[in-house]
Amino acid sequence: MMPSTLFHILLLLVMPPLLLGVINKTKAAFAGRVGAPYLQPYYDLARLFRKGSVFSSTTTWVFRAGPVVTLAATLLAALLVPLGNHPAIISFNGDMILFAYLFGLARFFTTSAALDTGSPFEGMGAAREVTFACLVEPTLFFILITLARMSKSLSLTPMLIYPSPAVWVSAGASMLLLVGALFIALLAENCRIPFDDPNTHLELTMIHEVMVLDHSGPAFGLILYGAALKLFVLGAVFVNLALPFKSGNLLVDWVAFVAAMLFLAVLIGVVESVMARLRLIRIPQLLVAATILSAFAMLLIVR
Amino acid sequence: MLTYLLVLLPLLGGLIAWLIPDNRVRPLLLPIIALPHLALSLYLIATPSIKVPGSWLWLDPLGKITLLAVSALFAVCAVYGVGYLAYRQERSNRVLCLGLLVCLAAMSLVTLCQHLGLLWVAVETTTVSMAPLIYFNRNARSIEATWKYLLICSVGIALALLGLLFLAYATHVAHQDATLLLSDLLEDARLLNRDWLHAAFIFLLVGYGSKLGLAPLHTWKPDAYGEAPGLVGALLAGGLVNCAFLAILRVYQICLASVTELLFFQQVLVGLGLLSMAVAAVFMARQHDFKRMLAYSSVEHVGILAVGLGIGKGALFGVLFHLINNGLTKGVLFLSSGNIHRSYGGKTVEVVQGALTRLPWSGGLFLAGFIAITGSPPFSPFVSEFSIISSIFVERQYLVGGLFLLFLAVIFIGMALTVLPMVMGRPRTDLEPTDYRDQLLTVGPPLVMLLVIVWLGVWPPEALLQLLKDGAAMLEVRS
Amino acid sequence: MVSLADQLLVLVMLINFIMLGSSRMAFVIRAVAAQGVILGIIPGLLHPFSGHLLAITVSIILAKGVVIPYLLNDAVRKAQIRREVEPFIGYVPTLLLGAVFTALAFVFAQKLPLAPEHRDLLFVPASIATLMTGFLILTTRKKAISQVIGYLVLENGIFIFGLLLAEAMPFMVEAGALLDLLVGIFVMGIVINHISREFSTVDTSQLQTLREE
Amino acid sequence: MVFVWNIDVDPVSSLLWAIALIGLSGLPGLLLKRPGPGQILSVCITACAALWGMAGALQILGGAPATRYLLDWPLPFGPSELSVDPLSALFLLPLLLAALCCSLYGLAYLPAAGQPAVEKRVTLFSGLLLASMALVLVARDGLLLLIAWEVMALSSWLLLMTDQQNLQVQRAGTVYLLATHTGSMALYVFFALLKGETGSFAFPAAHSLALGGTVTLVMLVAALIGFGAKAGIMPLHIWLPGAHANAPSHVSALMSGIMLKVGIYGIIRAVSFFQQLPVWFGWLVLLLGAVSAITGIALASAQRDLKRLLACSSIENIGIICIGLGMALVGIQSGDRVLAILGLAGAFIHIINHALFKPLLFLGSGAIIHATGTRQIDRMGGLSRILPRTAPLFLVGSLAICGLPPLNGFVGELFLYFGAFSDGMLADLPVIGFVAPVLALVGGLAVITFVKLYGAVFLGVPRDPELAHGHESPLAMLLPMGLLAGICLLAGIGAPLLLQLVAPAVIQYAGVSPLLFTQVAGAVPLQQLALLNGLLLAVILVVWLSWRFLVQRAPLASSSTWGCGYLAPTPRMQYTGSAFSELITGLISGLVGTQGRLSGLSGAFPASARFVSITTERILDQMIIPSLQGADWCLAWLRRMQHGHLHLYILYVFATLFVLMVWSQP
Repeated sequence: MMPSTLFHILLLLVMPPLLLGVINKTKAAFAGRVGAPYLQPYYDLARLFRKGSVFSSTTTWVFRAGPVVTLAATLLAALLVPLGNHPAIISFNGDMILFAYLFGLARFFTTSAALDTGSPFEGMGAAREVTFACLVEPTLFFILITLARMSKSLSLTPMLIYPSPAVWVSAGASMLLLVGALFIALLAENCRIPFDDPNTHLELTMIHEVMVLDHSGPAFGLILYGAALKLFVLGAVFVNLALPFKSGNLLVDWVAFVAAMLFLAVLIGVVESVMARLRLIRIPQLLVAATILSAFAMLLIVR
Repeated sequence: MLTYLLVLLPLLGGLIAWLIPDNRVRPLLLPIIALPHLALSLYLIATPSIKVPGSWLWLDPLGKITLLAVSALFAVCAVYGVGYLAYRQERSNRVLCLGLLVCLAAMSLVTLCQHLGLLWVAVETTTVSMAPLIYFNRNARSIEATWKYLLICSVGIALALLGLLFLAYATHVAHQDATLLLSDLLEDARLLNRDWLHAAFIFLLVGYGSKLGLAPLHTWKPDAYGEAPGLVGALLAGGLVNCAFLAILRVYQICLASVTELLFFQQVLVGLGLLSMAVAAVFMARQHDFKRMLAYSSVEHVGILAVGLGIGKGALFGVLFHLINNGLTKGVLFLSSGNIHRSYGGKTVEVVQGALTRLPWSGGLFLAGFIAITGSPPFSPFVSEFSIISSIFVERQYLVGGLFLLFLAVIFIGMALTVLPMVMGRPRTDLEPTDYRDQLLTVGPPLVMLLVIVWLGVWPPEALLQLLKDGAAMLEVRS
Repeated sequence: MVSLADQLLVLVMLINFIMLGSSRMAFVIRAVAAQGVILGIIPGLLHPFSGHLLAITVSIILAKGVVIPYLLNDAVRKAQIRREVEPFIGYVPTLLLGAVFTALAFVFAQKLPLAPEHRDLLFVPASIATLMTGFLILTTRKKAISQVIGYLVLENGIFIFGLLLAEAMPFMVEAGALLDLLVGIFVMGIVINHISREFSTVDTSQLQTLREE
Repeated sequence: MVFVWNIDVDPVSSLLWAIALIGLSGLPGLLLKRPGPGQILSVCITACAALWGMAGALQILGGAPATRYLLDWPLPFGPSELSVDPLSALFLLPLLLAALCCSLYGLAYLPAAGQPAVEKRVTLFSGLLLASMALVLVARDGLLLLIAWEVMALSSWLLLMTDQQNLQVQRAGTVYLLATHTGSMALYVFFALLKGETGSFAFPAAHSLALGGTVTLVMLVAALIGFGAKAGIMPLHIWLPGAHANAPSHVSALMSGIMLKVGIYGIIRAVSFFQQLPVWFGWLVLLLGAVSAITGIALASAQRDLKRLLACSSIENIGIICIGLGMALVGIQSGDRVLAILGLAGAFIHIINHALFKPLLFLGSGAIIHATGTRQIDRMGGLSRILPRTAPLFLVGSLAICGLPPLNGFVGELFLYFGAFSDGMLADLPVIGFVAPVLALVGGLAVITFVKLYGAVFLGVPRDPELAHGHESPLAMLLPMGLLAGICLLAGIGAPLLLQLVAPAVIQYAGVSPLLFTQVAGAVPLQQLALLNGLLLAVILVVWLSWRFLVQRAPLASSSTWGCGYLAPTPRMQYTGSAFSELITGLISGLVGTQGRLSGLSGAFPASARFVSITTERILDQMIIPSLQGADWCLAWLRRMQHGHLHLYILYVFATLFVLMVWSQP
């Protein structure tokens, strides 16, 4: 058991940037470019950690605390999710609520840090971030409560390990709705297209990227890494739901999980390549739609 | 006989007041008469009174309660009068002092009367003696008010007289020897002729009701209260109302004795009472003239008394207690509003603003009086009003109770919207304040009354409660 | 004797009509005085002679026949009241109304459960008719002075009913009532005086400054 | 007062003495000629009494026997009874704490030197307010409760009127007085009916009242209106924002942190009388709670007035409490003990929590106003420079009220989530399950609101240069805030303590065995939560240290904020609070509207134009005010009855006579 746990933690800490690499590679492929190497995000992080920092004279300790608390909260959240068939490091009844609220904490500090710069652009980004996240919350909880009802358990690990091909056969409709809703939530939470464009901070897409405009050096590194980690964590949740391949074997499960994650990354890359960004006004509508999907999923299993 | 002294003392005082030439000295006579009168009344109230069969004058508990309310109120007003009239040296106060004292005599007589005819005479006397007082300000508005007051009340009282005659005739038709002595009537009320009795009750109710100011017979009230000096207004609202209500109580006693009429009489009382409250509610809203507002508040409380009396049973105690509380609280309100009127030279909310800033004491008293009259603890009107309300619900009169509370709420809103802008905020700078300033003689008396109200509201003395219980016992149905 | 009283009562009712119909203030006042005097006489016809009775008779005649008319005339003179009565609605309609009311009074009186000895007397109808006349005058005449007169007539009507049971009303009460009436009229006279001074008219339809807007 | 002593000092008596002392604490000041000493004295008295009382309350919660005292006064309603059970003690505890903090705070916030005129008044009435609120909690019969209730309403109103010359204050005060007094009318009905049914005003034993359907319905509705109006449940909340915004801050703290809870207490107590509640009642409370929570926080997110925002968020928190309460009532009705326990525990814990962080925030807002002299959020900014101590305390409050770990706000909501999830997991028709998404939405909105608040007030640079030179508050103001913030943190990390506190009340009220309670509540992972909170702090520390390490290795520079190439940014270019919440306000415009007005932008060379936008509340502006206007119009028509024609007045008299004659004819 011990080595598996170690590998688990290692995977948590190491794999996230790889996802970004895969996504970018995919997009490059669609654009007909060679694209940056898969490990590019690692190089970026390393460089950023070596760089010096510039702090705006208007900022206070909140600005510095922002990335730190965000990363810490995300790390803790990461410990609560099972990876594939492997139970989470920490698991207890009700951990899903803590899971959701840890992201809330992270959001609070990211946006506060953004506001601390006193720049209109960052303020705009922060406003959009909190608003859209607020609209995602109900979706997340509908999904969670539906899973709780399916798996008759109140903890993430059993909830997320429960789905299996059998379940897909029995409750396929609601599972489909859940996966759809979750995918939308995933994209929105991680500020991917169609909600936001991670590559630019043009005015129309000023959400995540613009919030962190003023961060530099190690702090910015922490932010990038945190974002990647968040993608990884939510991705893991998604994978457990959408691709519930399980064999009793430890090794096989690990391989399956990693493969699934990479597939997810490719999927995101594909979406980002084929879809255009939504107009800002449309975003809330899409999010509400996701909420409705998840609510339907719940109704379907109640019936 | 001390009882007669109760009436003679003020009359004597009135005579002296008429003879005193000096305008400054004369007001001093008011407390000189009123305080002994109060002492005397307290003594008489404390001593158990023996009923002499066939006697016309003796104090029964109901009389005692009324006497207490009237005499206490008058004493306070008398002290206030000294301070007030010091500001009104521009005109002679001879008639005022005379009228006040005669009115006191008449009111004392009302509380003593056991003979309905004599009672009628006394009530009519209070009416007439009050008329010149309302006209104290000697201007077009006050004369109009006086005229309306005089005529409507006289007509009403005349109808009451007819009612009395019907009553006597009812005895006559029943082959008794016609009488108007209360005790006799109570004895053989069952034997009297129903129809005449019925007619008598209606006429008496309308007659004394117009004096009491039950809607729709209240039309003179806002005018008279609005134009009379605060001092007189207090006596109108706390003195005359109580006397008229005592008269109604006497009629009620007879109804009680003649079992058949009681139900109808109670229904009428509840109906008119609710109507009065409704009317008060309607006219309180958007009332710009705070003295007229007080008049409508008086209409409201008359209505409360009527409803309580109509409900009977547990409410009776509350009614009798409310009789006292209403009188005293109205005293506070009218006296303090008189001060405010003096200081601003106007009685509309457009003129009067920020009273708390200009007259901290009078403004505060007015505010406190407002809170008290709307039935908030720790003031005593809360106790009486709430006991009436609760017994309405105990009697399962849900509709009556609901309307009662509804009207109370509307009235509170209307009153608050008039009072609060008056006392709060900044005084208007474009209006010159008059030379009036708060001082002991004009602020002390209402303050004392307020303290009494708090006292009664928090820890009323046993003796008073006993008296009220006795009074209520006189009005309860004996089976 | 009693029949004589009845004829007097008829006279009283006629006077009611005169008051409703006449336009001259002075005349109306005289009519009221006459009515008062008649009412003063009637008790003497009903009851055996007694000190009580005499006192009542005298005081009533004095009050209603002499003092009050004097006060009214005095008020009229002091206030320089114009001689006309000035009704809201014309004389003829008031007369008709008066007639209707009187008729109703007779009908109503039939229904009342009177004591047997009063059954066929005019007292009750007369009193009701007079009452209603007073009410008519009170509500239809503009001048303050004529409202006082209306009040007087009202009182007279009540008094007529009172005649039925003079003994029920002890002297003291009678006297008190009369006294109050006197003082009341006196005060009213004064007030009228002031009204005419303030408004230079005693037309009470002018007295409307006090009302809710 | 004549207390019938039956044993020597016990918790209840010490509580009663504490209440009496607090109530009278203002009196010495009145007797003293010079303002100042009286205030200090009253603070000392209040503090000691509060500590003494808290000891008593804790004893009661610890299971000490509750003696009953008889107040035998001559009022014609029979003697009144006073006692303290765990439920009362639960509410008394935060009350006394708030008394301690707020009175100390007032010492510096309204210094006697500053306002000699109002100081005595405020001291006296805040003592009265505290005492009357406590009296409501310990009263065991309707009359005493009503009297205390009215005194509470009046004294709070008089405190609100401290600055009575200000027109805005005057308006708010008037609305408050009208609302509270009309609410009391409903209570009159409730207790009158109680008297009518039981024959006395004394509280009946719990679950002993078995009445007919109609009476029960009327009583329940009356209680809900009467107490709910004071608690600020949604449709009855109109008075709340104005009142809490315009009172002196430490009074707002009391009103918002404690007085609202007294209303909640009233509902809880009143409901406990009935043997059999109608099923719809629990659902109604739940629904009202949900509505209040969402609309309350939605309103808050749109406010520009610092204290109005806090006031509106109080509506939200009351809503959350009501959700828990409704959950519990539904549970009790349907015999679902688990739901009852979770709901009650959640409600009670949230009551305590809200009584911790809401006063903290109001006191903080007081410090801000003290420093800047304005309540307008959009004029502030960068205050954490001039208020270096207040800022972090305020941040703690903001995190706590958003229910974010590791602070205490999360604990109460956790229980509610558990209720929702367990229902959603097991019930065959999981309606209560929908509470979870609702709470989540509310939480998200709360984050928006308080990021906006904290960011716009403390972060960035001052938008209004004249606010730049304020000053930090004196120690007497910082100390209470620090205390409250500390307790918030402690209660958040040591969550099991909170459960300990509410356990007796829940057991008593839900009527369950302690064993069952420990089973159900034990299922809620408070220990793990405590551990994880610790872990979270540890991780933060680690990340922080590693970041420090990295930063110090490399050169450090400082410059102005990067303006995307724009070279002359001014403070007024910052994103204001209004702008921050504009996006969400647009989405919920059904509840709260912002009306903008752009003035004078015309011609080829427009002069300097200004854009004014105000926040309007739909319920007040579009439902209540129009109806009142309609009523007023009708009354105006009726008022023609008093037309001044004497003839017609006399006609009234005769008409009445006639009508009565006709009516009486059989």
